[in-house]
Amino acid sequence: MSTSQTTTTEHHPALAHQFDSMEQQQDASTFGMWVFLLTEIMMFGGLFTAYLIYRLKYYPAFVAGSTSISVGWGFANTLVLIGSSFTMAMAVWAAQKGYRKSQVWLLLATMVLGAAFLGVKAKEYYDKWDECHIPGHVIGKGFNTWGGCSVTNKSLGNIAEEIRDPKHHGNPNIPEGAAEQTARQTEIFFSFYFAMTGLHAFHMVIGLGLLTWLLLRARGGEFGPSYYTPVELGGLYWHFVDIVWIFLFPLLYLISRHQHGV
Amino acid sequence: MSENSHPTPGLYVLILLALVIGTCLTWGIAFVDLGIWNPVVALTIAVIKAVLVILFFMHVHYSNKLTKLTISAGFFWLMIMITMSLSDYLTRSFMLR
Amino acid sequence: MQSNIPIFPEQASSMAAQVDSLYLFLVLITTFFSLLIAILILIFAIKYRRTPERQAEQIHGSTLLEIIWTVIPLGISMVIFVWGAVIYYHMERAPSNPLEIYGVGKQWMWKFQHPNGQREINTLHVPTGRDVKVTMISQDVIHSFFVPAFRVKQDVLPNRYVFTWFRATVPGTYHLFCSQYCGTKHSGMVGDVIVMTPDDYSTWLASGKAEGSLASLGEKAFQQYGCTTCHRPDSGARGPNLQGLFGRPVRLVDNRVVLADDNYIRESILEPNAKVVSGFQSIMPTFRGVVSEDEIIAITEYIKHLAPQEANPLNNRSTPTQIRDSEVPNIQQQNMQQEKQQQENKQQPQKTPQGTRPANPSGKKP
Amino acid sequence: MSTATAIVKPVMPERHYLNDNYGIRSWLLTKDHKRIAILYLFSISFFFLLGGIFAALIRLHLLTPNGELFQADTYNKLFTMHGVNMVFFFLIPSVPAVLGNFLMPIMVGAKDLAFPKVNLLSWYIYMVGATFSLIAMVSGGVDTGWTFYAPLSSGYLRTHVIAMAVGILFAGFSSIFTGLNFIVTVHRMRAPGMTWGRLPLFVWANYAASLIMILGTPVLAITLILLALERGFHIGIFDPKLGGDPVLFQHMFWFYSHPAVYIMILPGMGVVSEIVTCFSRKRVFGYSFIAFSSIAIAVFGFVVWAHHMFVAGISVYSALVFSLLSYAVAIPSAVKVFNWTATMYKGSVKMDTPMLYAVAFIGLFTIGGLTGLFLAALGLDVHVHDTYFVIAHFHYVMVGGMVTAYMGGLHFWWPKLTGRMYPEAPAKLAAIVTFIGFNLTFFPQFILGYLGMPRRYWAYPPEFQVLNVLSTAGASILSVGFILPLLYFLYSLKYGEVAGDNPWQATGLEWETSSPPPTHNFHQIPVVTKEPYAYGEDAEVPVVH
Ligand code: HEA
Ligand code: HEA
Ligand code: HEC
Ligand code: CUA
Ligand SMILES: [Cu+2]
Repeated sequence: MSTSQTTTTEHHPALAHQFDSMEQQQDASTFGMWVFLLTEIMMFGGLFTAYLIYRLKYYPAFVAGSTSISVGWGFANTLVLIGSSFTMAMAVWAAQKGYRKSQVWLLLATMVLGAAFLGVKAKEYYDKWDECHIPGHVIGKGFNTWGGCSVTNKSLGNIAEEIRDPKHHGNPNIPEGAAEQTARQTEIFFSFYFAMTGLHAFHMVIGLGLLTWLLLRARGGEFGPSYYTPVELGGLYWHFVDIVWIFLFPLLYLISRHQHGV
Repeated sequence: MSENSHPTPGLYVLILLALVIGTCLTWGIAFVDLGIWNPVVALTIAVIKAVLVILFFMHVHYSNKLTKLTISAGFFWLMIMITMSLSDYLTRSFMLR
Repeated sequence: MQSNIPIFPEQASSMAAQVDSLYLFLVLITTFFSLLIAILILIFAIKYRRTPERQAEQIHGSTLLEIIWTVIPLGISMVIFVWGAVIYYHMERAPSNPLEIYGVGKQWMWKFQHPNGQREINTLHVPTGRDVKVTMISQDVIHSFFVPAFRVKQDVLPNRYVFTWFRATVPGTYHLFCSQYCGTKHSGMVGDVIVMTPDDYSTWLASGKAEGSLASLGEKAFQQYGCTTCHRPDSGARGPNLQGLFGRPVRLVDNRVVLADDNYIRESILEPNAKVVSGFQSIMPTFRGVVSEDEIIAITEYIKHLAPQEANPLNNRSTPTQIRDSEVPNIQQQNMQQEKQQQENKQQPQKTPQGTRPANPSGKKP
Repeated sequence: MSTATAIVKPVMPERHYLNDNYGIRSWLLTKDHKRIAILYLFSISFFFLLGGIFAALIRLHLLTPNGELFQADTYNKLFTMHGVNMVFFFLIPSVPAVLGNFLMPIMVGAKDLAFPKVNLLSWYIYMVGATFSLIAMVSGGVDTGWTFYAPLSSGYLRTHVIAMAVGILFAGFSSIFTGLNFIVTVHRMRAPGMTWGRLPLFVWANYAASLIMILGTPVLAITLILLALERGFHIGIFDPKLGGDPVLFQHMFWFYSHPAVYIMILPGMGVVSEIVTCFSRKRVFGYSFIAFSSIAIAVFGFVVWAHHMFVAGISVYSALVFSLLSYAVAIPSAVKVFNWTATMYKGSVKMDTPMLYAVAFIGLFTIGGLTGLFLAALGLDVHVHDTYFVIAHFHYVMVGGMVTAYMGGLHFWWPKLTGRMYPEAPAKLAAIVTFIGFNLTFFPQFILGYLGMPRRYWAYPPEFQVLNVLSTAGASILSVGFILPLLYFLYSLKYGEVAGDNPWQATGLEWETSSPPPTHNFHQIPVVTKEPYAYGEDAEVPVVH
């Protein structure tokens, strides 16, 4: 991130030598952050494009895969992340106004919510691990019952079973072979699920790192009306990560939910 | 940027409310069978939520033209990538025979 | 066959001349513009070379000139585009009533199967004067079927049939290259395309030791893998009757209508659940990893030949209505065409060597 | 303070960015864009030499048709590593990261780039990427081809594909950061009076290239990540065996890599615009058209990618659209070529080394670009796709175009970089040798390609040998043309004439500061009052500090 503003010069202690004024510096930094977010849009965009193409190609499998992840957790996490975006926006506001205490608390709240999000994500990942829904057959238990995961227990999220199980809003008339095949194709869904949420979570982790650093500086009282660019930039980044999730949630969790219920 | 005032906490709360409502709406509607419109509705709500975040949480509403242009360019390019890739996949079945 | 330093590859297909004329046109354009620029630069460099006396004359630009040199290249390039597009369209459109040959690419060889069951590796015999359609698939990575003398090239993809076609004109032996990098022996994945007169070709076909026509091989596989248990021609079988299936629209459970082509049949065998026929349960197991690409090709050929000579295929299908009325005329038309072609084939078996309908593989004896 | 007139012998400034500070730390932790440019200069030169050696081995091997020098696997590794090195580690950073880094802030009248730390970071990221790729090469090499097509790369090859992909990923991020820095600098750091209409064309060109860097490179990143994931964990994204789609890989790869070819030419075009005006002592013809054509190329460049896939099994309709758009991108290039030529008209033309390279660029780029039209023509591309015709096409634009422009720019700004002139006579010789060697190397490949010789062939039918021998002969001449500059540039560091601030009597802010410039570029931030390329208005530009 653009941290150049910490260099010391004659004017404001935070004014870097290559800038003429704090204004120019703030302008340039914010713009730089936006340009960086542009690259992020394209990076996630590549994944979204690929995702859309496979969703068209393997729609039933994507439905089955989507049904097997917990919409409840996904929903809760969306709210958590939106909340954290709110506290982040408030933190920027507080920094700009120079409210030192509330800055710190708001940043802390953002971090707590961010951590909560990652916690839920970890729980969801763990469930998938437990249910043998890790795509590929290199890490751990492999995928469903085909990657070497010897789970035959129905309660363990065997997608082929779920597709036919009325308890999971499945259709028992679907023959076993067919269900198995669809289940196998959900591996692609899970590849995308993990790639997309994984990349997203990776951004969250980086975001938490940034927030920690901001928190320390905010406690030191560095930010006020004349200089709050770092908080502003951190905010932009955090909100962006939030936006990605706003799209990930319906795309991954809500494919044809009405067919299968909660 | 800085020449304009940023939004107030009151506005932020409003936005938060809108976002929460949007999320609940997405969640609720997902269980209603709308045929092919399900994903469309879900994504429309998502776009609205994203726009709210961008405009207010990210202060774009209060920023200069350049920032607005930058963001539009980003989504425009994303659309190029998605539509032109899909143009191949969606027209393949009309292969000449 | 080659002169010392050849400039052009041989023209051995009906397409070659078309491609070459576009090429020559472009060579002309390129020469013209390159020379134009080079000569202008040379003239300016000499005529306006720096001397102590001469001062540069400051000219800022000219909108008229800018427009001219935007519009002229635009015009020229539109000509090139349309020309290229027309040729491409021609190349991508399957010919009617071609001689159908199947190809399988794998690291690092080409396998071809003729309709009468003749197989060859890294060589491909084709007759002159007949449209030949090569339908191909790869067993592993992407390869590319490239015959420079014919000016045809087509990437051969795993998991999907692609085709290319040509009409050879000059008998001879031509290079067949794999032009998509496919690993260590990419450059060894080469072969010969041997173009023969129709007579020689049918001689060659007959001389081969084919174990029976491709379709009959397919029939064997069809029985061997137990397809018959479900796909029996009588009504009441568990699976749809496959007679008359090929080339027709099929209605799926989700109400989509798809065309039953090679890719569809292959998918039905390997991925039966991807497209489930309306009125049926998806009980068909996958045969992925069980049947080989070659066998799938044979089975497909067999299914093609189930095109019923006997009766109207619509009645023959043991299925609930997969086809809506609106689609019927279309199908009847197709059937009529098919029948006509068959008759043509029967009428002139000497002229056209055994091709599309090798149910009676009896090449002309020399 | 010195005044650069013909009579007074110029002297080196006492303090400049090179002697401001000594010691390894002052280089490795520098935030000065000029020093970072020099760091880049060394790193990419290394990769150019490495790539050049691979090229020499390729050509040597192709002397005989039966593949006698190397094993097939070795040959496959050679062209892969040649392509990867040359594209990702040399050509993409060449003009932007060396000349651009050095000149962009000076040209817009700024003390540095907007984010000097990010700039240094980008060099370090580049070095990390370079290290990964070197590890991949040293530990056995990679044989995927620079295009990494799946499923070959993801499921079939047993070489260090992931290490190489990670290397390229890092190189990509380094170019993202460079592009980001340029964009912000151009928008936010211009000196007073430096309006958009007064920006040097070099800045416009690099700005356009930066747009591609930031919008395209992330897609390459995610593509390589998916490829590495598929390779590492056997998940099915591109491999049809696992349900994936190999054509999708090509879409994603070319979504970046086609625009990337414009990263590899636009900055070169910028260099040529500067040189042609300077050595014609004349205002550039059609300033705004050249400037906007750069942007047009960058934008249109994003919508033509599938012209690399005409025979890959894409939809016919899609192919038509992509072919049509490919012609749209050719038009702005045509506009540029004509404007450069017109700039020479009624000028006062001097054929010094940079100008020799510049006119060589115009000629070779024209041939290279026009042969691009062959490839964009659907029916014709079917025949020439993946043959040596494509190889010839892109070497004409990349070597004949960009490398030539880079060499020209290096000569043009060498006095600014080092304060000393290179020796003119050997430099001219090198330029001419390069031109001859280049054409001899790559022109025969057009014919080879049309004859049907496929690319990436370790062995080929004997009837192609004559043309291949010609090509190899040319390559040996070409390599002399590239080794010469290496020698006399080094020589000039010590023995070269002191250049003075403005040895070419050129316009532009970079010539108004001393050579080499002081650490903060200007002793005083300049105020721009003149139009760009105001040659002739006050022909002998007085030098102000
Ligand atoms: C610097 C790099 C560079 C540049 C600038 C270009 C420029 C162009 N390229 Fe090229 N290209 C590559 C690098 C580049 N290319 C590479 C590396 C590959 C191969 C990759 C691989 O497979 O490994 C490739 C491959 C490639 C292909 C795919 C070939 C194949 O694999 O089958 C195509 C197809 O359309 C193509 C087209 C073009 C076009 C239309 C332009 C245009 O932008 C050219 C525009 C320029 C002009 C037109 C000349 C100037 C104009 C005039 C003098 C006026 C007259 C003009 C008219 C009449 C229109 N290129
Ligand atoms: C930026 C780009 C760039 C540059 C500068 C070059 C430069 C050269 N390239 Fe390269 N080339 C590519 C990009 C580039 N290439 C790409 C992308 C491919 C495709 C790869 C693939 O298929 O995946 C390719 C492929 C390619 C092939 C095709 C291989 C094949 O398909 O089988 C050939 C064959 O002739 C070739 C030759 C050359 C030559 C002779 C040079 C010369 O211009 C190089 C001259 C430079 C030097 C020689 C270095 C200076 C001298 C020394 C270091 C001294 C040592 C030399 C000697 C002892 C002789 N290149
Ligand atoms: C267990 C029974 C069963 C077996 C064994 C079986 N199939 Fe099927 N097949 C079906 C059913 C049921 C359908 C219709 C549902 C569907 O499309 O999946 C079908 C559909 C098809 C279709 C698409 C038919 C259409 O009308 O569109 C083809 C082609 C096909 N099968 C070929 C084969 C081949 C070849 C084999 C042997 C290698 C085979 N089947 C083995 C049950 C079977
Ligand atoms: Cu098969 Cu190359
Ligand atoms: Cu391209």
